[in-house]
Amino acid sequence: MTSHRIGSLAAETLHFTFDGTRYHGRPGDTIASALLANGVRVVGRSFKYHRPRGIMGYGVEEPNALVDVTLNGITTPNLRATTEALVDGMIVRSVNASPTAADDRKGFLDRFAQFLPAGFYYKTFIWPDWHRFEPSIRAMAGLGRLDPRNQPPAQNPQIAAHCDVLVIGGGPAGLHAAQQAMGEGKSVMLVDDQPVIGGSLLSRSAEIDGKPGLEWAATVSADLQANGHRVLTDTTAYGIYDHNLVALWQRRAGQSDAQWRVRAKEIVLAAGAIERPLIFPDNDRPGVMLADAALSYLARHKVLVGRRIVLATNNDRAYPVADALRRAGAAVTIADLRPQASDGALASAKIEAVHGPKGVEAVTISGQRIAADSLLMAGGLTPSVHLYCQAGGKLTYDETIAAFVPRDDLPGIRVVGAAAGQYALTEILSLGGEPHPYAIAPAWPQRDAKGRQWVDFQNDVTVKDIALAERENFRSVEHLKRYTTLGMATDQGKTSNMNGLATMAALTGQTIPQTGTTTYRPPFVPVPFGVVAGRRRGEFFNPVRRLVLEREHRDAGAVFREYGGWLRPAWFGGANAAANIRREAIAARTTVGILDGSPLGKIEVIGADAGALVDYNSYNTLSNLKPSRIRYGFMLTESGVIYDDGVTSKISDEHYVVSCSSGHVAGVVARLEEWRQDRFDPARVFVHNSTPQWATLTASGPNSKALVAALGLGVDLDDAALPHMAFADGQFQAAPARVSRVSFTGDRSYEIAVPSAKAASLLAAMQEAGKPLDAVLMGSEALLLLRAEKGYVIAGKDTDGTTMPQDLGIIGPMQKRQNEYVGRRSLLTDNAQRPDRSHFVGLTVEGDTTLPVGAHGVETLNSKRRSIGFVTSSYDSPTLNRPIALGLIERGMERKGEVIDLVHLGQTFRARIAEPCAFDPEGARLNA
Amino acid sequence: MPDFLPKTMLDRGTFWTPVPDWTSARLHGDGWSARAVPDLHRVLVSGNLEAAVASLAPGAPSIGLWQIAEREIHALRIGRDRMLITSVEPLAANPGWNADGYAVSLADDAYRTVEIQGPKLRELIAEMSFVDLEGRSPSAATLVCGQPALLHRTSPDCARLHIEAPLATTIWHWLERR
Amino acid sequence: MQLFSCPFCGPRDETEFTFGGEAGKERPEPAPDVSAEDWSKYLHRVGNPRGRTREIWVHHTCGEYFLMERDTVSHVVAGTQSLRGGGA
Amino acid sequence: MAHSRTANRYSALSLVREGLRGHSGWQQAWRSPEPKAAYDAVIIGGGGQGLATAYYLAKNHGMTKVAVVEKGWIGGGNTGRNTSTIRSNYFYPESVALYDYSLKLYETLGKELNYNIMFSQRGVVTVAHSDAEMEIAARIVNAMQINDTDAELFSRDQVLEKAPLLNSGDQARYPIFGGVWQGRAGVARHDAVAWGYARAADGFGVDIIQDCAVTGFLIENGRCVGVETSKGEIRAGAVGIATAGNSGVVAGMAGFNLPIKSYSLQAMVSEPVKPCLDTVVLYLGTGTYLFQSDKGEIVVGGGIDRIPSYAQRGNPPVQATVLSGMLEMFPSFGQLKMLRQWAGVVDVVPDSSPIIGPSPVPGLYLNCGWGTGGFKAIPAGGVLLAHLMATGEHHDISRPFDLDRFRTGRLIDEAAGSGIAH
Repeated sequence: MTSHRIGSLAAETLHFTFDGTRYHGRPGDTIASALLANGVRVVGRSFKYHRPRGIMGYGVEEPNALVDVTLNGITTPNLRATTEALVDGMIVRSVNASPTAADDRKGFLDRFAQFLPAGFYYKTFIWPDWHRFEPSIRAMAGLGRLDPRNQPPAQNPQIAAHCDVLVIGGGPAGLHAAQQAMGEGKSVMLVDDQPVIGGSLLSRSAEIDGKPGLEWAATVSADLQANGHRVLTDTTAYGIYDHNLVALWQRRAGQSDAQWRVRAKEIVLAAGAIERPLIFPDNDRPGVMLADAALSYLARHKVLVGRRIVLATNNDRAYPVADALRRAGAAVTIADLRPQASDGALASAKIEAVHGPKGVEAVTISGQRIAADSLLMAGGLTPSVHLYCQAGGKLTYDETIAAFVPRDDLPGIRVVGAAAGQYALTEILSLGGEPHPYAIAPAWPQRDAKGRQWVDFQNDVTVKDIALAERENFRSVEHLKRYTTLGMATDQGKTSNMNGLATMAALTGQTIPQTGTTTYRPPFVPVPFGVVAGRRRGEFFNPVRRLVLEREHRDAGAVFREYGGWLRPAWFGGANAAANIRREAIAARTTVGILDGSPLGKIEVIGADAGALVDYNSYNTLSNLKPSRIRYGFMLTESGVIYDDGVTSKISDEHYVVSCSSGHVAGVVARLEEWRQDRFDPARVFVHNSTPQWATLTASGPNSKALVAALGLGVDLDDAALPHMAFADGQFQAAPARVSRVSFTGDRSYEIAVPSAKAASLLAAMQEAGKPLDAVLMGSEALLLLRAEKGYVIAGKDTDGTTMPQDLGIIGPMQKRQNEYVGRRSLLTDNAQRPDRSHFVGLTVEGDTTLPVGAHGVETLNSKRRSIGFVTSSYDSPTLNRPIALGLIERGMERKGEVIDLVHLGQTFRARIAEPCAFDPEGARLNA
Repeated sequence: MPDFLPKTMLDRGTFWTPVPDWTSARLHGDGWSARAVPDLHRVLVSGNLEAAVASLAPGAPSIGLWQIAEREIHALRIGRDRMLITSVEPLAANPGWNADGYAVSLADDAYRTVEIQGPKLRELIAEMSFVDLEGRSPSAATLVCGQPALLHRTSPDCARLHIEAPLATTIWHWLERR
Repeated sequence: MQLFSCPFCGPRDETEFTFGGEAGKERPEPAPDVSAEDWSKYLHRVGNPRGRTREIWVHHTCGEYFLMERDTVSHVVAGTQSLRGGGA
Repeated sequence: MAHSRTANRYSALSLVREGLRGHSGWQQAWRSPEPKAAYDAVIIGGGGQGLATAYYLAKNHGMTKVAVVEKGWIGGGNTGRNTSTIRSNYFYPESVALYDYSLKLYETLGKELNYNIMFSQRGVVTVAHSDAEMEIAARIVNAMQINDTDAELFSRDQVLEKAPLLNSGDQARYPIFGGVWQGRAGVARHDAVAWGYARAADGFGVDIIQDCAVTGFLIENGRCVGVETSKGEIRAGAVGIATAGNSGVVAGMAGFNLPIKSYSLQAMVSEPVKPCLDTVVLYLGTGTYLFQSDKGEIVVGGGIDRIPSYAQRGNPPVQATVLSGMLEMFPSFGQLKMLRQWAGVVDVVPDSSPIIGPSPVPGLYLNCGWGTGGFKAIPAGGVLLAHLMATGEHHDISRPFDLDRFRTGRLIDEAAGSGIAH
């Protein structure tokens, strides 16, 4: 064993397996720290070459240690071992390896690496066909394995927060900023992605305000919370969006993860920095690790990553790491790449080879082979500028620290600490005094680099791949990234981007700033889809509107469907749809059907200019109606297309009720409101959506008058007093009740609107009154059928997004109206006047075959078929005892009587073009 | 009807949780409780709001977002020229156009009112709406669980949501499953 | 998520708003006197500026249509104004 | 092919040969020349459409004195940002003629360009959730069959056979009733399409000029005779605009407006997983569509953001909508994480169909207005713009897509006809 836990093993109380072998860990471990504590070296395989890989980092930067974890029988793929807390009973499996990471069957692929350079797949698999190769390539690709049984419930809350200052990062810089803001009386929110506040203080010792660093951090955190400020640990700020909205991913013990959406007046980015790997041959061997990571495993988990360690560095930050490792009992050789090295370190060290395919055994440094079990890399720090760049910040290259740092603060965003390139506590805390030495000497790969040197570990991008990209002119950083896949792995290039840029710069002879940087896009770390999606799932995803009578309908045996955004009874009486719909339709023709029509829009237009507004919004003039009268009409779009149809009731010159189809209520209100504010005097006309206030129950059929009469609404139902297309106001149980004679079935009908609270009583009264009249409850499907028998159009079903009123044969207003209305000019365009427009017609089939909806009329010209329209509605009419259909057919109105061919999924039908109205064309039944 | 129609999915009533019995709807969460407020009277008024308040609800205060309404009759402000007058007593309102320049519609049943109270009220609301409660917006209208609603308080720890009646079930179920 | 300031309600999240079109369009009428070209321009042609733009928006929770000046690249909102005068 | 220079031929053999000598023999995929003073044709925009236009000018019309002027890096606009779906499941014959022609060209494009564009014809299924939507699906399938492209009306079982992980239970917000299937549809590697065309065009001698922004037009006697760029004036016999997302801005430089509004369209990918989804799936109910890339990532897209914008970034509300839609479709994808998220700027036209044809300025031609669907039309768009630029006349396929349709009102609005937005 190489890496191991220091001291007593008594605390190793958690059990887990990795690739089938049992191990132990302790509370506070991550999967990675536990694997290291058990001396596990190979934890996975690289994406392309299946190279054995070990743990390289400590946190989100980790490229190698991805695992599938099974807990309680449910597997989650692609978890990062370095950030996933160890839980008792975990079954951990390496990804991209079979049967185990240590003995992966596909390990042989590495021997073919020379034939699989960057972008090799663009150059081959062209013949005979990509499709031949794709399945096996797909099977090779992918990391972890999806578990079909793992279906996380939609329980992730999305939480809004507002504060004065949001501090991202709980290290010394972030804590300092939070402390200051609190002192200024501002409300503060501090977030950190680790389980414990402290940042670098968790692994590097320091003294602040006379206290040990960690104690100071705990005190500041406690102070913040005691003063009512929020401190969130295990919380990652993953994205900054427009207007400085910050999205956080919070991992909550025992609860679902949460998304926070934070709006702060000021954002302080104190996200720290990530150590860079060094580039040398075989730098991807298991046992090659970042120096900072080794220090963190030691300080936070008492795990020493090796006994004989080589520490390669190009800066001074590595020296305290070496000291700490030595104190813990390791033999450490410092290989300093710089010409000047401190006592005991090798100077001008050149790492020439790393030996040991499944774990470091020795390192050749400047020609000398040194036995070692670990090789640590300290290549300098890369500030975590992701969020700053997401917010549009521009970077500048700082030669002295060999890193890109934020150029300027952004409005409302300040970057502090290591994220801003300030690495010394003195600098961070504005303490004055000498900063700790850093003295980095960049060690970028050179043009003549030999051997395979990894830049992107997960995606297997080497210096040679970058050289190939350069040779082939994929020199722009974005081309480099896309061609080689550099930085596109699940670690999003946290350890590779800077080295990749520097390599390209060296190859092209440009400077690093000239080479440029790639775009930083959210999220900073991969975030569970469920956290981004939130709870708006299932019933909360596009929720339907509910009828006030839903409970009553359920009790009456309704089968529900969604119509126009409402949950409505489709029919009553259970599963046999066809029979029940037929039964209801027959009753509505022979006795009386009762329908809940509440979703139908009731939009009040009120005010001195009410008539002008409803006229402007309508194809038909409405203001010349007499009070208590109703008119049917269309609303058009400005493009002249039928938007909706419906009836408008005139109560007085200052008061109209516009009805519209249930799915169009919001749209019609918006249209009226827009024109009211934009075209009319907004003090003289108002629009109220009163749809939810009223419940509307319709009685339709020959017995409807008798039924309504029995309700005793106080309305004179005599046809002279209340003719078709008129309404009268009465009362039901001391509440207002409006009785309107409109019909969507073609039979005598009465719509009774009462306040919703009275709906249940009204329904009960109607059912009671209906008993002797053989009344039935009727759902939407029967209504749709009945209106089709009458050839009544349903906007959006029997019309499409091109249908204009003249296509329904309604040309009066277009020819006669003198004033402006919405869509008027569009009725005069070339297109509107085209002779070959599709018209709304009936289609009569010969025989008893019902036409399929969606079947197209066809015409064959020079043996080429052409669609001449399609069937929009089709039923087996119980009233007529034959099939009926409606459709939009080219020049249909001029071709009435003509027989056309229709096709549906290869079948051919024949039908005669007819009037849309198949039943009672004289309309006698409206008053029957 | 196509023969491959899945019979189990025919009735969408099985997918949608039935509407609650609003007369007795009550919920108890961790640090909060909710109930439906029955028997409130409401009228929707647009136009000359001053004249309307003077006539329909003399002295009723205009209540904006998250604002505390102390009286039992108040004018919940929706927009520049629109408000919902809410009262425990019936309101004597004539629907239609008033010569003083305002429009009136009956709205007793157009909304359902859900009252939520308790020490964890704010935490709960923060999951229901992204709006800045302290923003002193003069309009009580905002989005709650993605649906339009009027949001105000009657005391520091007691909020009321007035939701268009057909959408209230969604918000109630949201609370039920939190 | 953008934050727009309704001239009446104050700052609210973008989800409460709907884009209504470019500001400053005049509807050509009466219809019989309007050329096909002019009608097409009114219906379809838009400035679509990259940068500062003036637009009509509606705050649908309160129903207000208003004017907004903003930048289509940076998304910075310069200001909003009620169609009836009076700023945010 | 009349290559002006000797290019590497890509094949398994050449890959092995180069592998044995350290890949030192690969040539530039395309050169980076300085612009010449004049060309026969200049195309603004080095995306798929622009590069394809250059290629077809050379291949179909023998024009090789051609330059493509790109303000950034080629393929960096919507070509490199889209979700790479290729299909021709359209309703109107005009649309099918365009998109099916494109699909046919895609079917042989890898071989033609000697570049593996990884066109994977794994099929697209558009899922319907009610009887009413099944009727619309039938309307579309019948239209497609009449217009001679492949389409099937799928039953619920057929849909589930193609995508077994779909939410098939009673507790699905959007139950599966069936759908529209187009088996020839699929996905391709978007970058490869741009690079393949670039390499082939360069092989004909076309100059691809990157980092060269067009700042204005040279207009003489009312005719466009070239462009002003950050690298100087370039004169041209014909100028083509293929700058999706920026078409309105470029048109503005030439002094006219287009019926185009720019919006962001976002997309997201998951971390890679082993194969679990073999087709492209779109739900009418959620508006979310997705597929699994060859690398194993789930690639997800949905509707456009609702705010006109040139900012190439997404916003959380639409993300939440698209992803909650995805989880409604595939509840098990809730175990995956969002790895990357980005946005492109798309040209949105009133009828959501492209604008191809002469501009109001003689000598200047348009290829724009592709909305969210330009990638699938790259080969056809290239052929059509090349035809216009070389002959000054419409190709039969492009004629209905002329700008003039907004004056006549004869729009090609797929959503209007089929009830489904494309």
